[in-house]
Amino acid sequence: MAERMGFFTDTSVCIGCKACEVACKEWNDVPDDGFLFRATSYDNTGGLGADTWRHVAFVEQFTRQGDSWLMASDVCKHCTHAACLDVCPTGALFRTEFDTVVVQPDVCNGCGYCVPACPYGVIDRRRDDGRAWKCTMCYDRLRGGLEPACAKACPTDSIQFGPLEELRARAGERLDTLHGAGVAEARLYGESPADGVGGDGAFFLLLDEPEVYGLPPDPVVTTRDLPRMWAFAGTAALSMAAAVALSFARRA
Amino acid sequence: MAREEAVVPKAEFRSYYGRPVIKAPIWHEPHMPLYLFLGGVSGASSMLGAGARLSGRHRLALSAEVTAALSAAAGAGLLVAELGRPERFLNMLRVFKLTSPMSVGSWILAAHSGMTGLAAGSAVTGLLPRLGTAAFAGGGVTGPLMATYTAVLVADTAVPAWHEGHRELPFLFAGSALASAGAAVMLATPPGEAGPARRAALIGATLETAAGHLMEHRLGMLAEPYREGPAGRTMRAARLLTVTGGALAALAEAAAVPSPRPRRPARARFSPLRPAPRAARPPSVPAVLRGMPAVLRELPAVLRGMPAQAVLGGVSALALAAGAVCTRFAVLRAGRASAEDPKYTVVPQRERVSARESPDPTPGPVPR
Amino acid sequence: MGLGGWIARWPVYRQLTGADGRGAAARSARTDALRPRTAEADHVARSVCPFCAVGCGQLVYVKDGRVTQIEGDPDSPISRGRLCPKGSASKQLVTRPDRPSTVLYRRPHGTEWESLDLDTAMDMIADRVVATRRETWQQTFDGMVVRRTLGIASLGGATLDNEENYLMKKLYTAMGAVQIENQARI
Amino acid sequence: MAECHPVGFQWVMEAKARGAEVFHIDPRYTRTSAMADAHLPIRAGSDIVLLGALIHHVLAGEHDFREYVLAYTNAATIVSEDFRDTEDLDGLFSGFDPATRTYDPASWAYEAGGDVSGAMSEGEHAAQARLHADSARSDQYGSGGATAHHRARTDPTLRHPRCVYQVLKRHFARYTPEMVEELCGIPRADFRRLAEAVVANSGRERTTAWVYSVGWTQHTVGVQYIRAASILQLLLGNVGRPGGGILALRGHASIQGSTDIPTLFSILPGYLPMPDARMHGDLDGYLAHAAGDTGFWGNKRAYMVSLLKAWWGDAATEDNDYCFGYLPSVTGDHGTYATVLGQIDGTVKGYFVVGENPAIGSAGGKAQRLGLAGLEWLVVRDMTLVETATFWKDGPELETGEMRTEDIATEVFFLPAASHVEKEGTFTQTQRLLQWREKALDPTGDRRSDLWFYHHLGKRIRRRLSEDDVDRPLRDLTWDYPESGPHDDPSAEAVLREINGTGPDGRALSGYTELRPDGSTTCGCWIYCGVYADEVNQAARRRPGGEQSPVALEWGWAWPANRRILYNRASADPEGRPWSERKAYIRWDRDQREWTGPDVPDFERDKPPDYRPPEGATAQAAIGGADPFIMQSDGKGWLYVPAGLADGPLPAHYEPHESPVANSLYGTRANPARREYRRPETPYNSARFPYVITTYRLTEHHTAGGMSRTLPYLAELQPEMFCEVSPELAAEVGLVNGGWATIVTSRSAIEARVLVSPRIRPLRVQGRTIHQVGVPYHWGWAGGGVVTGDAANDLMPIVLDPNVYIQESKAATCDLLPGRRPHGRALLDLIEEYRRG
Repeated sequence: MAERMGFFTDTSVCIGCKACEVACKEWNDVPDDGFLFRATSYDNTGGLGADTWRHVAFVEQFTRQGDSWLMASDVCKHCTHAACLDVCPTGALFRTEFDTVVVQPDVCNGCGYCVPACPYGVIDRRRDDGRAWKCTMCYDRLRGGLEPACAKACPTDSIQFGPLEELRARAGERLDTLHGAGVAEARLYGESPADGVGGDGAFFLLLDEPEVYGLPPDPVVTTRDLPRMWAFAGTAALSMAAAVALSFARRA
Repeated sequence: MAREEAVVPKAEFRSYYGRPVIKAPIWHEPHMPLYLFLGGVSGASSMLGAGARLSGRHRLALSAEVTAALSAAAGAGLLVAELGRPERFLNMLRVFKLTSPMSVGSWILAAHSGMTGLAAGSAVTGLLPRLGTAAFAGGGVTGPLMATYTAVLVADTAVPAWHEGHRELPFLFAGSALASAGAAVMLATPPGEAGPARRAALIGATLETAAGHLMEHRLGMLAEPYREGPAGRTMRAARLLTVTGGALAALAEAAAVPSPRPRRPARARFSPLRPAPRAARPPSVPAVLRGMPAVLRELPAVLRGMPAQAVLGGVSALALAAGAVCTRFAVLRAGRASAEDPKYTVVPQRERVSARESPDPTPGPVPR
Repeated sequence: MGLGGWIARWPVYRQLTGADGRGAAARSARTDALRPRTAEADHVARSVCPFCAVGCGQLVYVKDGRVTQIEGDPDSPISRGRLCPKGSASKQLVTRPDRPSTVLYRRPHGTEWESLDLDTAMDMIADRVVATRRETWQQTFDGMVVRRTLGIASLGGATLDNEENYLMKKLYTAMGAVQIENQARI
Repeated sequence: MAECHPVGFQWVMEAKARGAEVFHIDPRYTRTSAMADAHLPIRAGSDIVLLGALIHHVLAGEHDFREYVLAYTNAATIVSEDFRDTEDLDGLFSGFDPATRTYDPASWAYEAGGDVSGAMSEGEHAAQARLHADSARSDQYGSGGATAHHRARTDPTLRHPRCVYQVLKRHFARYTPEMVEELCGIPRADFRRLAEAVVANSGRERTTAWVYSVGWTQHTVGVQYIRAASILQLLLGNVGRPGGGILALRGHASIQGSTDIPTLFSILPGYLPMPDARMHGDLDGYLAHAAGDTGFWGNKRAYMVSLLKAWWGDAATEDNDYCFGYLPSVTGDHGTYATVLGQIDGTVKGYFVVGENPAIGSAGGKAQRLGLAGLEWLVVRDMTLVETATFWKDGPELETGEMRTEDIATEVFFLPAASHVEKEGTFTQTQRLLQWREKALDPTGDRRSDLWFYHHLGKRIRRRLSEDDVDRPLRDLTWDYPESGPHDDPSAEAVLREINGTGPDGRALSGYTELRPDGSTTCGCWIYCGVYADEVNQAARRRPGGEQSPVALEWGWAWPANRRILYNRASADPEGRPWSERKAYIRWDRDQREWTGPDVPDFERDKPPDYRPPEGATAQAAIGGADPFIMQSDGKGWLYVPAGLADGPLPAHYEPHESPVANSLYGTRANPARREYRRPETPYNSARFPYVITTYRLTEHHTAGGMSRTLPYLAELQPEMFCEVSPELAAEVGLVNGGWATIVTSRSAIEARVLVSPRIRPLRVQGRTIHQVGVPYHWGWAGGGVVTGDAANDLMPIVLDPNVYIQESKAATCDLLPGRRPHGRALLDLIEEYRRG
């Protein structure tokens, strides 16, 4: 396997231009996501979904402490322990040689299981198409030695692409720089291999709590509990068997 | 329930314009809940069938097997219809993944529907008896898996009300499966031979009710989706129906004359062409009513003269089946509701983070 | 593919032979064949973004007579390969299916568009220019020689090439039209 | 800048990462503000107060870069005693004629020095200035001539009460932080932070750059906004130095090119003026008034004759004035808004609209459409079916009953255009860099480039000519570009080569210094001369940025002469040494006796710093070795403009034409010289309109939307016309976030979705709250767009800056109503009611 590749999205330099959203769509032929004025700052695509693989969140915070307009480009996290991949029954989702998680559209049968499995609400089924779609980290481009379309387009290098270990180091330095500059609220999100998904292949530098950006504060891959679930289910199954046996037992 | 709600603190949390953090399950109504229901019916029925076969209750076995086969087939049909690309349903067998309850379930369903189909086919036609017997046995094994894997299926998601319910959901589904399978077999079997089905239904109803209560009790704030809104209404209907159905099943069972122990034929051979021996004539409704609490004596006059077991069993079966269907709808709706409100995702996670990061009970981390 | 081949590609079989069901075993043939479509381009044109005036470099990939991708030119010292959302949408600008491709004509007082041959349209426009110019020619104005027409005007966008602006100004000026304006005034 | 030039903004982010402090001054808190160290919300239309206060801060504290100011600006020059400032005349400068509402700039002149031989008589002076002002060409006036001569009297001590420095000091004395607070709505503390940062980041070791866009130009005092910034930057020594400057971020791919090679009524290629029948006459007469005799404009005959030779080739000879008489003459305002009124009045019969959408994109939308309906024929060339092409079919005036399709006599030709990848040619971007685009593929169907269109139209017109004199300019025109390809496309390289020009040997010239006044050279645009040097398309150079210095001289080609920073001689001190090593750029190499550095020196390479022009020298020879501003007749940066502006030698704050605020500074409320058109089609607002409205662009869209509303990928990002209002204003009017608002002016009423945001902050101005309404202008009713909406420009007035005739789109007044607007007759009734009120 090649080196693990990832995204580091440094939202402290995101200017909210949405080039990532468009570049992604142009490369991946993602259809438009509808034309809905949402009156949620400058965000009119709402969130990640089958037809939006990069999504820029806009958070207006005008308080006595100061004014800020947070912008952050969200994307599939390409989890180390990816629930979507774990639960996919067809093998449409698979882990690539770059340690990214990708849907094979020629395999996916649209069972929809990955959709509620994702702790970040990333993957979704496309209505008219019936299959599940999400960011592929431009798998085809990676195979040709190119960087993903979003990272390439990003005017301010808010989206950085590269070997994950390198990105983690760079992110750590950036965090130190910001903390040194008094930006106490800066924090990394998804960079730790110790988190509930084993660390994200696409992680972030945020300037507020993750839920402010629509991200879960402590995501856990659901399949972490799967052995226990099977155990409970097994017990329930045995209980059933016992109940049936009991039902056939001769009455006293 | 009201008491429990009172102890749940009012959730204070931050979110992105109130938008959900996770995606709600896209599975449709009625496809998904009916599949869950039918899977349960089929699984539990095949167990009843196996039990009946082992205990020589051929009529019961026939009903159970046919029920199991039909509901497996119908369930599989619904499952295929639920797919975004139904023509690709065979891709379900492209891989085998223990990490995917749906993959495991697909293999179970494939095996189970194959075996119940074979068993029922053999039972109905009398052809391929050995294969039929093997299939019977196999169905008895896949049955409980069939009935409970669906609980893992829903629990193995990021949907808070499902995932956090992963301990009780298998029991809820198991109970519901037993209740509904018992109910289905009761309906398809002469009352005199349906005793085990009734008993199974009764146990199932009890288990379902108990597991549901337990789950809601344990889930705390996450029980809200099971109690509020459309999911809550459906859940209450499910409870009512199940409890009623269970009670009626108990009544019916109480009214039942023990059937003579069926004689095991020298070679187990079962055919509708050779019906099982008729059970002794059950007591009439007035006879039953004499031993019943006063309230039940008020039963409508139309019931008079009908076999009490048949009426009670029928009503009970319908109630139980409806209850089981409602349970599945309620679970789906509760899951969806819990996914659509970011509160259920954020608050528990935030509490987890707080507990981990500081002894300070106030939510919210100290920025680094 | 024969049965054997089919089985060999069956992921479950590959799982049994040791491949990871969440990785290698699950790959389809299509996936194995994936390459960036830019690698298959017949040629790549070095271009410049048509939106704002930053002048970001673009690479235009063409395959079988169609634009298959437009993205930033990393060699550009101005843009370093980056593009904004508008620049990133350039392919759609060029390839969108509803982009008009034929001449449309509306006759005076007409209520609908009519189609018109390009050649005919060009001749008709030339006729009108010549006629209007003659009709509105001002040799003098207030006694001063002006040699112009105020009957023909032009308003150009600012995505016109320099060469285009040059021919426009040259032709208009030679024909005596002075109300020649563009977006820069706006 | 992050909003409209996101990729350019990467360099601001780079600068920020290196410690640059970024201030954003804008009525709205935008994506730029989000990245800035400070955002200063300002009332639209009050920028001169802010800039004036900064100038005042610099002068009062003597923070100016004195050596630079003394050596490179006209600070020491003494102004005529006839000059009266706004201080003296309550907001007017001397020379104002209330009848014509124009200035006679004679009194603004420098005090005459020893040689005034070339001076005009005063009457001549005033008439000339007026004629220039009358054709949006004040800049042409006085850029040479006696009044701005390099030998005016000076006082290097800067103590003379009439020296420019003292004039400035007096003029800006009332531009105080208190006034900033009162008029701009910027608190004093915020102003102080800005002023201190600007001063601290200027001087020998540091520079400050100002970046602006149409937020500064689309005003009735737009040119003076830029002038104010120029004064500040010259005082601080921030011009001609790396990291300095006043940077115009232009909004379109080649809008710079379209002024360099202008499709503009007032100028010819290379900023040569169009002949004006009222003053020019023949070539000599033209050249006498066209520009200065000293500085590089002194070569104007070479530039002009070479242009005429490029256009009329062998037909242009010395004997026939090089066909100068073939050029049509202007006699006043032929600008786009005057043209539209001419369409309404029936004088303009035919109209070419090429990649433009005035029905949506120009101010006074209704007047635009009435103009279109008044035409005999209309040719629209575009990549999409813009509203300008379809106004007769679906325009809003049909719904109100003001027009009926059957009544509209306009014959409309819509010709689909080739895209930027389907043709080759050059764009000139915002830093004057020409970049050649290769053609990726041929256009399909009837799509053609505009080069094809004009080339073939020209051929067809030339086939229809008579033998008479009227047609002679067209007959003699050089129009023989080689054709190739399936559509017989003319060669864009051949055109570019013609623009570059050729020498007596027929070879491409290397630079404008090779141009000759004797007809031996040709050149289609003198400032572009050199773009085809050595017969090589220099604009097509693509040496990767990573393989050359940051100045990247081998990427494309910048005019003039591939210089990347203009007037970069100023990056060195008068002796030619860098002001500081930290800010070193161009320096005089004593050993090699030449100017050297990472850029092409914007100076004669071998002119030593100690060069002093001899008596009577002309052109560049008249510019001293320590005078960096080589296009100026005196080589100096002008803090004070003795001639060349239509509305005063110094910037003065005037309120926008429509403003809810009185001018606290002067009795004169608005720019007295602003250009108004009092027409029923575009009336002006009364005092009934309480709110300030400002229009702008969004990152996700482009201008009137023809290139973005049509693209689903962009349209989905900003799918509906909206207005931005503060929570306070929303509460006052009863607007709800996500709901609808109706925005009313006396021109029209439009509806927009409401975006309530604290990013639009109500301002305290003159002790009361002033609300501003932000309106992007990307939407229109059709235009082939996947999203549609009302057009913001329908609201805006047609009132122009007197120097350049650009409309005031950035500040007007409006009223707001909750809910959607009425339709049909009811809409007209609503507007009528407001007009009466």
